[in-house]
Amino acid sequence: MKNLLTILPLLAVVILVHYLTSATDTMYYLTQLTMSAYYALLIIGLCVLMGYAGQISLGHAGFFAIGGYLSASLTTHNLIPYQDNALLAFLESSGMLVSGHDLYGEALLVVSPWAACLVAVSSAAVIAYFIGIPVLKLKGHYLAMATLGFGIIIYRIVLALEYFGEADGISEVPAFVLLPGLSVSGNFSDRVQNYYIAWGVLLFAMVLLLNLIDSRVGRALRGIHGSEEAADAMGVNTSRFKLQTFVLSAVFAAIAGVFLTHYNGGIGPSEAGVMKSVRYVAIVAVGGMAHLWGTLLMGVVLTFLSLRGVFGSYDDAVFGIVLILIMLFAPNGILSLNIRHRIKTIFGRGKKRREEEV
Amino acid sequence: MLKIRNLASGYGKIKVLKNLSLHVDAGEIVTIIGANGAGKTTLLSTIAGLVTANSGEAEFKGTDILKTKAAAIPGLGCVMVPEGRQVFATMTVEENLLLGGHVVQKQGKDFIAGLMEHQYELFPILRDRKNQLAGTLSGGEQQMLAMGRALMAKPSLVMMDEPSTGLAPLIVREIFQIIVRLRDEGNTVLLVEQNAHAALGIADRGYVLETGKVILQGPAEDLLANNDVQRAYLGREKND
Amino acid sequence: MTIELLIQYLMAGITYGSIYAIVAIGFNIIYNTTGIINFAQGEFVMFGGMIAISLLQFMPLPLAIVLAVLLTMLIGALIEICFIRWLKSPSVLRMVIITIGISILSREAAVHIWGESIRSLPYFVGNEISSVSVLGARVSPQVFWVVAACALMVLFLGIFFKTTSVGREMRACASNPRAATLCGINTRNMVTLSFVLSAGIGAFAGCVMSPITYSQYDMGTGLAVKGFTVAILGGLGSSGGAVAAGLLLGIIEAFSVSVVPLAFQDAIAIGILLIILFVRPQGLFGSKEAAGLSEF
Amino acid sequence: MALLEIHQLTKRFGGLLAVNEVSFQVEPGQIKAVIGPNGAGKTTLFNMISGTFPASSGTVFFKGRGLKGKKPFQVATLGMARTFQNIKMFSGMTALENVMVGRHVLSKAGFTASMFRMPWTWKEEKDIRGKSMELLALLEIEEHAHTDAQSLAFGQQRAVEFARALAVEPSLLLLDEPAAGLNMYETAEVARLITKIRDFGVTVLLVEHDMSLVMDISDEIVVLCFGEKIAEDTPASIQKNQEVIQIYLGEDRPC
Repeated sequence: MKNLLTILPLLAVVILVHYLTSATDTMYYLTQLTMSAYYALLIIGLCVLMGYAGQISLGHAGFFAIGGYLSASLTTHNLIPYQDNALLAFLESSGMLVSGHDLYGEALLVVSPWAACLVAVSSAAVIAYFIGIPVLKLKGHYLAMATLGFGIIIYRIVLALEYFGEADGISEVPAFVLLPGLSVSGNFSDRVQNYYIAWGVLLFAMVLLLNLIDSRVGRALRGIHGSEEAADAMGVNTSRFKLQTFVLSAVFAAIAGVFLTHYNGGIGPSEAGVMKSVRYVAIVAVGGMAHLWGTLLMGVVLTFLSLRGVFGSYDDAVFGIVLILIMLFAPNGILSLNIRHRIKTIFGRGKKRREEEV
Repeated sequence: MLKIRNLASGYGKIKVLKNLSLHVDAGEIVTIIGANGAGKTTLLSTIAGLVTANSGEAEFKGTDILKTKAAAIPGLGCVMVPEGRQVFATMTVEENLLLGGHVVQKQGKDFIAGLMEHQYELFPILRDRKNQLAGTLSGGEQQMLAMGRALMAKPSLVMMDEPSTGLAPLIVREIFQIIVRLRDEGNTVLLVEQNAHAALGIADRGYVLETGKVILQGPAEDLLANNDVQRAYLGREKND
Repeated sequence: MTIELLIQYLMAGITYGSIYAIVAIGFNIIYNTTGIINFAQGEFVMFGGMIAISLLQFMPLPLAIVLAVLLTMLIGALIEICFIRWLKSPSVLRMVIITIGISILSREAAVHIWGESIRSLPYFVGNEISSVSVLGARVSPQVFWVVAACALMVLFLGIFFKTTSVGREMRACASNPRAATLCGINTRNMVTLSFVLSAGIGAFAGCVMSPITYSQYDMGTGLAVKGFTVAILGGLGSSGGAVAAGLLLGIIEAFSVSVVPLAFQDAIAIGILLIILFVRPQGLFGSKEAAGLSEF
Repeated sequence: MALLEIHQLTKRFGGLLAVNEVSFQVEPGQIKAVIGPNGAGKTTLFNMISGTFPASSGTVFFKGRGLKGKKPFQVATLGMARTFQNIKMFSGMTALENVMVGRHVLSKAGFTASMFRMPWTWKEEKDIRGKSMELLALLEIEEHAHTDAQSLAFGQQRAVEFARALAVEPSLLLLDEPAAGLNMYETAEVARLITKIRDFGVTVLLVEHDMSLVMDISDEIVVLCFGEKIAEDTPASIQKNQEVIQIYLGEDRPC
């Protein structure tokens, strides 16, 4: 309940921004804000992995790409040639496929976005699980390199396979109809609707993670980060918790990939690039690692600025510099510099009150 | 030779030493005894420059060593033999000794060779092990190597951190005999020990450290006879 | 497969393998003295090649290479002094992120200086089509330059670390930095030196490989991953292991071209890396005993 | 039946015999101490019992069950908790939260239940919180419940660590040098807390250097020297044991 309440001011801000843009005739900002929200979704998931479970991942763009690419390819590849296949017939009868016509009026049979989304996200989860078992045994540099290696493999695969459109990526991804009248798409007319969908998803995810952090599981994770040995001695199955967090953050990344791909109507190999993964890690670091609010704020602000092209051709360089400066001068995140304390007292007040009731 | 006044030191937020004062005169063995966590190692590390002091003064032969960089302190003639025999495990015994002579390198090859010869005399076992990797030596041999390495700097003050840790009684006896010999050869020794009885047995003076403060000091015999020392470190009352 | 083709693949493997080995040795030098894996190691290679190509307009090739190596060493020193030297016991995560940041910055600097075009140094001897016959196979003479450079470097480092007092002091810092300080060795300077050395070695590699593999602003990351793979495979810190592992990986890659599409070549190297990390983190050639002796 | 049975436990590190064929038992309700000079193998022994690393040979039985191959978290689940020589607080968490982690094995909310705040977890959370406060009260530090654990004084951290270990509701509590870094007054406090814990129904096995603490509170003492058990007896007899006096207490003056 408490975490629902802390979200409310943010919800108010979201609505306020909508009215401000509409009043000042700058509604085009909503497009980038929508995209930022999806990137922030990935980033807060990574925040729990890095900041709370203490595991770095330089391969999260890989999970984003798994979500985006699977969803995109399943919803665009025409299955008409395989129509006679028994499995396909079963899928069609169970409503997992949709038929229609492409631009040239040819018959089209593709997987429905809902089914594709499920396949994409669960694939990411399964891959994360099997990659995570060996990878999370590693520490420090080894873990960083192994996850980086995973990211590069995914990048190579999407770049090399014709099924994933090679260097061109996949375009013309259809809208994702969540509910009748509510769809994730890049249509101009759906812009406001999509802004609220994206922020709704992000805020919901935020509530879930805030709940998680302040629970038995969250305490165990923070314990692992504080002292793995002591957490182990308290009966915390550290490897299982790390693995579950890894899978959770991969699922967040995949969901972000699915939604953003449908919103953009396509996905390209750059989304799987190493630079993207590094950027996500940078934002988590800037936000203060174990600091969901800081990460959320920085995730939205930095991706928004980057998407608006504020940094021009120095985009990557800006992230590089930000990364270095933060790590050199404020390894606890930018909020640690001055306002973090104040934010803590604001959001910490509710917590104290409740503890006093006990 | 070494004067410490009101020293406070520690790691980050944790203050280990509080307001500690002591002094070591030339030619004596001074021992500092105390339980685990009393701050003995922190004290030596602060003098050696590995830990930065928060406040206080420390003067070695007239130089303010709190303002001196760790790597420059051995050059002044103040060396530390760290706890746990931190030898260069992947390098040979001879290389270890050569590295110990880093600060006197300028004195020329012959000077270094002479010093090496002296260490081999003091610790004959090291001569036999000259070309062996230090990591393959036994605990006692590693302790001797660590001492030999420190002596290669031709120090006037040798600080030793728990040389008896993890060594068999016979070896400890041998090490302590060498410490006495060092003193007899004109060196000054600051010895930190948990093995209170043995340390006080060879020392001229002693300090008892507890939670970062000196709680007792005096000639070694007086401390040995002290009731509190008996109880805390030997586990019994004097009149038991 | 004909014998000529076999040798062709083998020579290609040895060429790339030598390059990977040199990059891996660069990793090892810094890792040995600091315990840091420098994610920007690949950028040293890039800088070496790119600077030499630019300098070539003004001076003959040998001079350009020497100057490029020296300039890259200077860059290495600057990086260490600006970003690493004054940090007090930073966490591994912090170091990883900082070196990644340095790698990004180097790359961005390169793209703004040299653009995205692919360049290369000329062949040291002959040109693209000149070749030497080895058991019937045609092999470019540049291959021998690469192999010789690799051999020379290993030899030079071996002598440097074994016989010189500076080399000994660097090894002491690697073995036990605390004890090294207690011996009066300035460990900070040794760290700077290790960055200078590994930058120089990387730059030299960047020059000799440039005629064959070309140079581009973004070549660093791929090379770094390969180099790291080789460093791990050979056992972190071991030069001999790095050479053996480098040749092994190079040859595997070269022969894999006949089996899988070129695009998956990297995936193979990384696949090997992951398997090694999971099964034998001390590397193929690193022994557990030695790993137990060293303190890092 | 003994609560803990250690049988011929041995640990080799390379060529070094850190612990050599040590056997002893801990009976329910006892405070038993293991003493010995630095490097005698005490902490190694502890780490083998708690599963931190495997024994080279020998066995540990806890409540009649062999602990071979069990990881620390599994050992904790069986009802054996431990503290550490250099207190390992969970940084960035309050004293209360530290203790709440100790309730981990006795609660079960997983990722999904926690994220969605399932109604059944509400009661669990409340119980965890209540029980943890009780333990903080038992160890007389409840007024520091909401303080960042790492900013507490050393002695208070020690008490939080005890509370955290007790939150596991262990039948056996392993204490690794509980008096390390404490002054005489604080050591006496810790001694009092340890007897209080025993009276609370928890068997205690401690490794300690401070003789005054060990002699005052333990029922039985095991003396280790260079990895070998050289004596096992009541404090009074240990103090009179010639071999112990000679080897451990340092009567044997080298010069």
